[in-house]
Amino acid sequence: MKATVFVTLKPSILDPQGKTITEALHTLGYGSVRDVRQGKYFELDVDAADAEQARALAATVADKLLANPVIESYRVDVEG
Amino acid sequence: MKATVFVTLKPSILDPQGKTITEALHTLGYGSVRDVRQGKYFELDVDAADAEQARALAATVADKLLANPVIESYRVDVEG
Amino acid sequence: MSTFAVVVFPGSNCDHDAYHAMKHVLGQEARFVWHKESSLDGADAVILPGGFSYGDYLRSGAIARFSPIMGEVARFAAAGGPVLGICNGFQVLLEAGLLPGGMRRNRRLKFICEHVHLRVEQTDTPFTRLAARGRVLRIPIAHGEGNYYADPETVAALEANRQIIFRYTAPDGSRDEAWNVNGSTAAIAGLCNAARNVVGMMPHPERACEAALGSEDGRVILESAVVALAAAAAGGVEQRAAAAQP
Amino acid sequence: MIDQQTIEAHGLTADEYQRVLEILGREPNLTELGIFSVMWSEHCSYKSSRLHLRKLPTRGPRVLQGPGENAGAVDIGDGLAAVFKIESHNHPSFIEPYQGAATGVGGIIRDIFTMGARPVALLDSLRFGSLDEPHTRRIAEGVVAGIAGYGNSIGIPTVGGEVAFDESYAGNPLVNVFCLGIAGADALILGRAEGAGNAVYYVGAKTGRDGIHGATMASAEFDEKSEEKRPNVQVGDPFFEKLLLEACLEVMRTDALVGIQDMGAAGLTCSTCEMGARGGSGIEIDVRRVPQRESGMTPYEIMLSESQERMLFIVRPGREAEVERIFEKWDLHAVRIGQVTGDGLLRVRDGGALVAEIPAKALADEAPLYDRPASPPADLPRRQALDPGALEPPPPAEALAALLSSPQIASKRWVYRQYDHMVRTNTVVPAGMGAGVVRVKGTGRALAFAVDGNGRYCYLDPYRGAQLAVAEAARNVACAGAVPIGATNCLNFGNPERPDIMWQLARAIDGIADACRALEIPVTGGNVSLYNETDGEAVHPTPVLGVVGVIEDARRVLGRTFRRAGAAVVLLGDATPELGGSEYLKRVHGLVRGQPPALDLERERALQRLVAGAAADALIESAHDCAEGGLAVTLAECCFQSGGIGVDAAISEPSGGGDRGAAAAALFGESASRVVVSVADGREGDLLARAAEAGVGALPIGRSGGDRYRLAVGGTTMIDAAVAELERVWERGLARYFEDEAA
Ligand SMILES: Nc1ncnc2c1ncn2[C@@H]1O[C@H](COP(=O)(O)OP(=O)(O)O)[C@@H](O)[C@H]1O
Ligand SMILES: [Mg+2]
Repeated sequence: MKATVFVTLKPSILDPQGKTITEALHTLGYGSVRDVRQGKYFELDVDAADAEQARALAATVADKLLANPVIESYRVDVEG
Repeated sequence: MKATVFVTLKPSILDPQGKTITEALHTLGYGSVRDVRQGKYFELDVDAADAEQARALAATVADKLLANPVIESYRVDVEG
Repeated sequence: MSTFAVVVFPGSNCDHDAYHAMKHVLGQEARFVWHKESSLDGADAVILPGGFSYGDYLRSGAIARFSPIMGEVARFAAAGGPVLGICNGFQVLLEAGLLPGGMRRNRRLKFICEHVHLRVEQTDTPFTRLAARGRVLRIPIAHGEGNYYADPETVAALEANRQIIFRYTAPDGSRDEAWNVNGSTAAIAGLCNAARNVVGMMPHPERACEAALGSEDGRVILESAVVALAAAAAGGVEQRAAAAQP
Repeated sequence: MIDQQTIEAHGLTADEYQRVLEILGREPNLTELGIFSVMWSEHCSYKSSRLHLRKLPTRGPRVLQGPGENAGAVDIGDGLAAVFKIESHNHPSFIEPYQGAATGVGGIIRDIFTMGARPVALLDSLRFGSLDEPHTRRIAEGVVAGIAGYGNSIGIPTVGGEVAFDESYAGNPLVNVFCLGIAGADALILGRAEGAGNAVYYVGAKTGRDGIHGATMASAEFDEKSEEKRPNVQVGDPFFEKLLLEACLEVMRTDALVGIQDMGAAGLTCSTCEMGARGGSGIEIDVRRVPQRESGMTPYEIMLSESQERMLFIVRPGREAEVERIFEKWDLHAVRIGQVTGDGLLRVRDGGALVAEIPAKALADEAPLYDRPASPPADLPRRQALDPGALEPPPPAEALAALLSSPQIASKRWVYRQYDHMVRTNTVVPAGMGAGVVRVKGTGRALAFAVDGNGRYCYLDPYRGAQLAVAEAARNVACAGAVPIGATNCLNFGNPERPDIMWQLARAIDGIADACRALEIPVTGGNVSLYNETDGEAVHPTPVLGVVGVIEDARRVLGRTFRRAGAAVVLLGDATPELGGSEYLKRVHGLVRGQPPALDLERERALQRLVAGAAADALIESAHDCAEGGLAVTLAECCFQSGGIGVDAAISEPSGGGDRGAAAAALFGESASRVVVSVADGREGDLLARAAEAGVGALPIGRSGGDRYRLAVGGTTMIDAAVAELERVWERGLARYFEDEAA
């Protein structure tokens, strides 16, 4: 089963990556892109009986390893 | 309007980050996570008349900057 | 004496090192060229130095390729002028499409700074003509994203055209995956374009030009360029492209 | 209105609040209260340590700038100054190891270039809990990656450092970073606001709500509630700081600046008020003009934000356009946010409204000062009691293997391999081979520097432990061939409101003061980090000393490893049989007990001069100080990374007679003031003569060569092992916690 974990910096935290990309896009003439924030995501291929179990596993793994709750928040999506 | 660009290494390319995370999870006892692939995503806040325009802009920007077509592929999502 | 243009992106940090090696160690003319400029001002060779051109949070070299100077670098390269991309400079050349392939993060994800062993695979480029084929050079690397990737067809083409210039090897020059420090495809540490005048490499020859720094093996790379340019100058400026041919 | 609860929430005591009322002659508003609270936090005001810090010797013929500015500076000849300082980022690194450590690097680098110096090297001093704990491994990985991430990107080499492990740091790691820069001796720039009417500029990253109350957080111990304070962690942007660095150095070359100050802890508050106070002037700013990253920020938030990568500077009249142009070149926008005034007030406006008005000097200089009660910990006698005769020592070869595989002693390659230690092409001693040494291009000189500290020694005796830290840092520098000329320090302690902790702090400062005076090394600055505790458990008292030395002829630089086979090996200095506080006791017997090694500062000084002089005259080819693990480990380290050169050495019967405890002390005891050198061909006689003249013990103990490590005591071979085998154990000792063999 596939679960996806999306991790982003919390809204109030500085995102240097997004900031640099935004500035680069403005320099390149894409002023209509007002702002960019960058995140990461993880596609997990998990052994799970059902979607609920897959979701729970993904959330545990996100808490443990994939996200740092101090500066990041995450969201889990389960497909199928 | 918000458009999201998802970028991953092409499936045929070994993903060192995903591999390292998979190994770490196995060490931590999460053997039921069979495989992990890591990608990044970009939330763009764009000035666009409609979803189509937003999508087109996001795709252009992805082609130009956000993804490297030699090793990565991308997908665009427009919300609202 | 030849003039080497060292391109300075805002986050370049080996620009001074390249300048120092060319000017103070090899006694050549060296000049910084700010990335916002649009002329190389008659330089004979171009060095894209190491560093983190734009912070490289997105991908190394991804933003730098749009700098105004890069159009000029591409024109210079197309005209056969020698261009050397070192570390981040190599990444910029890949992103700019002046060399094939792309970079991933190091196999173990960690940044690695240490001396490695490189085998010289080809000598008919302006940056290797003084080196003996098969010679093993001890030169430092310092990167987090140096895991070179090219698809199998590209690698086959690189092999066929003899474009793989340096490989990571054991100290005795033998190929061994354990010595492929960052996991690069085919242990590629450096390569050239089809015309052979544009060379990109992850290791830092400018850090290995003085005994006081622990190795002088990098000199042969930079001295090759000096000799290639001198030969070209002797043969007439128009034949600069011929500098690549031994 | 300001109620009791609000005052407490700001960490101000009733007495302190009373003083606020006196200074203002009225009640503060919330913004003013916030300003007082951060300025008077332990972190910014040094209220518990200031009284004691005055004892440090800060003057010397080479001192160009002592404590009080952003960093200290010493004259290194050729019209140049070495500008250096050390800073802690302990609390943030526990909460978010990567970013906490990264922003710590960013902060200390700003301190250095603010002085007009180009930063040329970093060192790190790290303390973690036991690596057997997965959580500690994660912290260590994050911290090292964070230092690498910031330092590598900005392009300043991390050329050395130290790392140690002890359970006392499990809930409170220490992350201290030292930075050194080079400036023209007459071009140092100071952080002061002068000249009424001069423009006050803000440049750098936009202000967000980061780290609000970060400074007060760094001044309160951890408990479960700290979880809630977490969003205060900041994210560093090394690329942006690189722009700031280059732009500032370019502006400073123009002499258009009156003063400059970085916004570190307590952000805009601290920088405005300190610049005003130092310059004896007033300063007025409008927070509305401060570039903001988030919407709806209040003046309180703007004044207290600790967003990274920001600077405040004062421009000479008429030079504004020139300065703005240079920043534009680097894609930075300098914004005028106020002006210098003549009335001595820090005045903050929000557009038209006046939101704070405080006498700058009183705020900065009249912060509370505490002479806190101090008394030794009740269990000190128990800690210091040790009966070595009662120990059952294992075979020496086994003990050596245990020590070499201890992460404390093992190779630190796993750490420094992640640091770009070569960028700028000045690093003339490879990482991991001793002190950090960088050459100074354009001169024949090199600078050597080291950071050292031993929390275990200080736990057993803070006075002597601190002295030993000074001695070891200076000795490491001398072993590179340098003459020590200046020091900085970072004092990492627990809660100073506890008398036993306060006693440790006071004793440690006394120790540093006495040692620096005796060794003639002035202290030019430093940092104090208190409240390093978790749930009432303090870390070992850990003063970390950074010492800087000059090598007149860079070609005479020494590393610690043997350079050839057949060199005479000489042990300089004298050993007393002692095991107190040693890594051997901890590792082999699980004990942290006894008295730390005795230290005679006069002998230490003579030894250091002898080593530096012998290096300068090329009498010796390598030098390595005997520290953790004693002579046995030191000799092994002389063989490691040498390409497999072995050693055959013998020392005489230890004075304690034949008992096995005495043999262990001879092999693994950590007697201070000892250095193992390998001697240049044919110069042994010269070296011994010089040592005799200097009154330093010098004992020829053997020769380098072969591929085995042999060490005999009193005619009995204690250890005979293949160097390659020992080196493998030593190489894996730390790395094994993080990566499998294949990596
Ligand atoms: N955290 C670190 N960062 C960088 N280099 C380190 C670190 N820890 C240790 N090293 C390097 O490893 C070597 C050995 O360190 P250490 O055992 O503390 O040396 P010494 O006993 O000479 O003080 C030194 O060259 C030191 O600079
Ligand atoms: Mg040490």
